[in-house]
Amino acid sequence: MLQEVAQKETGDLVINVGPQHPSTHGVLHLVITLNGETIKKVEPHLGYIHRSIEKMCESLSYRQFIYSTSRMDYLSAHINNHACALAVEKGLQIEIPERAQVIRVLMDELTRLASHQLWWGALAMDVGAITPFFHAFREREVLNDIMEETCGARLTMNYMVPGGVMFDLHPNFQSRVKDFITLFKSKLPEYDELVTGNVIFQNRMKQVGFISAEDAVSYGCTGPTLRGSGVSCDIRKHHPYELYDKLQFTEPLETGGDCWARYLVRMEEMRQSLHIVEQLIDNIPEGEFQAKTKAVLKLPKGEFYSRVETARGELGVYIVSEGGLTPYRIKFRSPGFSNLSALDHMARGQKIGDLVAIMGTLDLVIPDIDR
Amino acid sequence: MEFSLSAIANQVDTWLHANCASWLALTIEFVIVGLLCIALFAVLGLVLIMMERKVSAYMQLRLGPNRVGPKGMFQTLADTLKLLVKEGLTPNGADKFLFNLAPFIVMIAAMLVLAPIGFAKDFVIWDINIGVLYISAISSIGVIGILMAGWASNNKYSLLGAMRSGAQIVSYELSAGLSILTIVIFTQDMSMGQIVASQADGWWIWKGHIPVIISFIIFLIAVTAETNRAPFDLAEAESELTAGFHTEYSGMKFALFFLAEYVNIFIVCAVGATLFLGGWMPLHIGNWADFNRIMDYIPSSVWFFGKTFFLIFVIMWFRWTFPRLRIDQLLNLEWKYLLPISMFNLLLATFIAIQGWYL
Amino acid sequence: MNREELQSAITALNADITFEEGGEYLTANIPADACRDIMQALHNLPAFEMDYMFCLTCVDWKTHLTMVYHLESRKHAHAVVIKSKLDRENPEIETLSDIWRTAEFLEREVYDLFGVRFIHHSDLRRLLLTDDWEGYPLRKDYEDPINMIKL
Amino acid sequence: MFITKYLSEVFGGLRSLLTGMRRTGYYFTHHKNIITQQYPNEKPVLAERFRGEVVMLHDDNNEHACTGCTACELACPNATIKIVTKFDLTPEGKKKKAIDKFVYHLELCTMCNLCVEACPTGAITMAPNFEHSVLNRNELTKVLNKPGSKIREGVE
Repeated sequence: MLQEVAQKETGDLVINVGPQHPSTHGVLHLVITLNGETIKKVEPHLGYIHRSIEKMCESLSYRQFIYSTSRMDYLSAHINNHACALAVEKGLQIEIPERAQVIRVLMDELTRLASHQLWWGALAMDVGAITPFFHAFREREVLNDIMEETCGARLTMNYMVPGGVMFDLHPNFQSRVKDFITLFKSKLPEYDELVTGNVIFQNRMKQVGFISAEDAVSYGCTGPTLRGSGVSCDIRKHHPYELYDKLQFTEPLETGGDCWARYLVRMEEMRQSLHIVEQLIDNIPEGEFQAKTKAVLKLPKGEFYSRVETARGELGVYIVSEGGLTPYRIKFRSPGFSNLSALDHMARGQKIGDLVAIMGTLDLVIPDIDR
Repeated sequence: MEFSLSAIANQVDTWLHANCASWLALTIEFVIVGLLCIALFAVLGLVLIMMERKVSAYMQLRLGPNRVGPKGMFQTLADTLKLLVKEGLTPNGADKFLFNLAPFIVMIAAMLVLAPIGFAKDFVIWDINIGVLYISAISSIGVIGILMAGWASNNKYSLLGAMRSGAQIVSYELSAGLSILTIVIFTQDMSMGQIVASQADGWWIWKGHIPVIISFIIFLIAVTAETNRAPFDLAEAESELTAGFHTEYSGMKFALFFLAEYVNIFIVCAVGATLFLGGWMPLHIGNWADFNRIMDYIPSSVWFFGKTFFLIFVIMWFRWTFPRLRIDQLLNLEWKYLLPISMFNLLLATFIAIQGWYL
Repeated sequence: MNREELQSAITALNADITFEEGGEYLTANIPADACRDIMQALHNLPAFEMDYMFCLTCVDWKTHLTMVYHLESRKHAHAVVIKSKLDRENPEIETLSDIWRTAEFLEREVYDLFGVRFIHHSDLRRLLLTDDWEGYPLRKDYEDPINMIKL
Repeated sequence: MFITKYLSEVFGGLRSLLTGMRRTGYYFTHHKNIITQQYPNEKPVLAERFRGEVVMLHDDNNEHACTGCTACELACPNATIKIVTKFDLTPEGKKKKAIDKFVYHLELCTMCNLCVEACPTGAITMAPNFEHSVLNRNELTKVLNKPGSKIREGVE
């Protein structure tokens, strides 16, 4: 009661942003305390889309549980599945064929591209420009078609299985990806014309949502959020999996720590992903696409941790096995969860419009946070 | 015999005066004008919303509405019908009187500004001799309706949207007024009819040198802000405040707000066309007598609506290209850029006018 | 530091630390009451500089709970897993949210789903579930006849 | 200098805005870039691998390859498939296990393809169909084996 009176006296305005709000990209609920237009505090309330995937996985076998992880970060479904497959493979100690590795890396990078395209459109829409969203989806649609042709689904593919991938590549895959590369290279300058160069957009991004390198590391931010603060943290570089140590790509780093830096990092990541795809698309080795595995997978007793770089940051899959058919405990360290925890720090003292921009550049995917 | 709205108006006027007492004729004329205004509003709403949808669709690589009627032409009609039969909710904690009054205030303010605008040659409701002043005075009444709506909704989003709108319109009124003043300096008259008449030998945008071009750009920016259109749609800001001041409105009351937005766009663009692009004056080029005669054959109302719709298209083009500004940037733009530039521009215009460097 | 060096350096912090064989990362079991001191040392001492906590979770072993912390140093590029046994009936451990800010949310999640109470946590509330939720869903004996569908 | 910086800011900003407007203006006038698919009139072309629903393959003689081994039922993470078996009499008079009903709950299915992968005889497959909406939810529970169908000779 006293607190309420105190709040009334200070003139705080408390607003619920979400769970149904156009810019929270899902069912995120933020309670923001305002002083006029200035944000004093942001308090996320999570769980509106919590499905307890971790608990569900405890009753699913090692082949079955992978499909459910596509539903966490649905924009990088391939990469989520990849992380799970890697953890299971670590437990089984199997080597996967080179062709499967190449396919996995290709799919990962295409997914990253698709995810960043959606992010770009959604960010522009958050700051008020609606047209870029459609332009982003035009290219994303091409990628989705490629995915559909090879994996059989557009969003939740469940294509990576322990030991490799589920099917071989579609015969058209190579030519269509090459077409996509030419197309996307011609469209990227349009992205810059429409959004990057725009003076209003730059002003909305610059000096907004600053987070220093120390704070970002302390908050456990990963991916473009941390790279925007100038800390190198790409799992593909630091703990390479599959073929990433043999590939040529650079990790974009910006030192600004603000939304603009995060924006530039993601734009550069798109180019780098394109570069990786270009390196691999002509060099897909012949061979098996799946290693021979037993019909029923059993992991030895122990703990297995795999880390991959999703479009949003580091995804960790922690499997505790008791030697049974199902995982004893599984924990997904999702990138969005940690990135969200820094939201309050970034948004304090900024305007309401900035909160939207910050959420946009954090690229929050709510199912990834709630799991 | 060319098509002329003023001829029709004169015929009606003579007929009425011949057949009725003069007071009755005046009353009937009032009623006719009122009905025409409302009809214009309804038609404008349908046309402009359709236009906005098509413009946005083509810019966004879409087709836009294409199912209801030929090429989707009746889509807005169907939407209006839907809004008409929809339940108009009033939130529990709302101030009922103000809540219901607000959309009408916005609407009436938009309607009043129509008075001094010349739609065609000699076709104007009331060519008041301080027309420019009247327009800038009345057009700022609309914000009261918005503030009322935001406050009466008893919703924090609405309140924030309304406060933003208030700050915005108060600021941008300044530079809109100053850019209009440039034209007033050149014409030395505040009546809209006189301003149009002064452009018989060339529109101000052609013969007004640099100051008019600058003030035209400033005018476009300022009126975009005044009508709460993107990139200055902070009062609505659907990604921040869901729908701003009309979050709680539904049904017909929402439709009134929606309609008022488009009517306001029409009005400011009509004012812009009158001041800078010569109103209903046809395009004349120097002494190309043949060309000028052809241009004269086009009815003056077509010229007026053509210019107005061109400006409306430009404002829609803004909306579907640009991101939204933040509230402090919005005020910065006004106070740090537009206002100093338009003040300097005013000085320049005065200097040019004194020197008589225009035609 | 490589694994052996890390192991000996951590042993020097507290005598009660035991290490697990195998595993991808060096895994140390520490007593719960010394957790905070050890973690502080791991974070602050220049030899470790574990500035990045990349995972914090809990495992229900039916007889006890185990807190699992995954720590990494960005500078030295070494990682360690710290485990700490907790009493299942009355699980309590000192919070680490002031050392690693990310722990604030992760600890709230563990509190929510396992019921571990973090002492001195600034804002220990349910994170994912509603405030009046009963029970801790990720514990092995949790039953929910409505929301859990048994296959 | 302050004035030049101020003016270059203004003109740079205006130019960046005009570049954006040129791009949208280009698309406004070039209608061949329009990507709208008018769905019910224009059906999308689905890839042959598209996973829309599980179907059981029947040949012209109304025979399928399902032995009722329940491998798919076990592989399914969501209990989407229920196989009801019966005992047929073979011509020699022996009892032989066969499927009575292959019940498929489309409403539970996540199209993960694990059942198809698990099937040892290739009896089921994923079909590219996405128009699943029905008015009654019960219609989503389907029996995949056609009435009167039986197992193909030689499939064990």
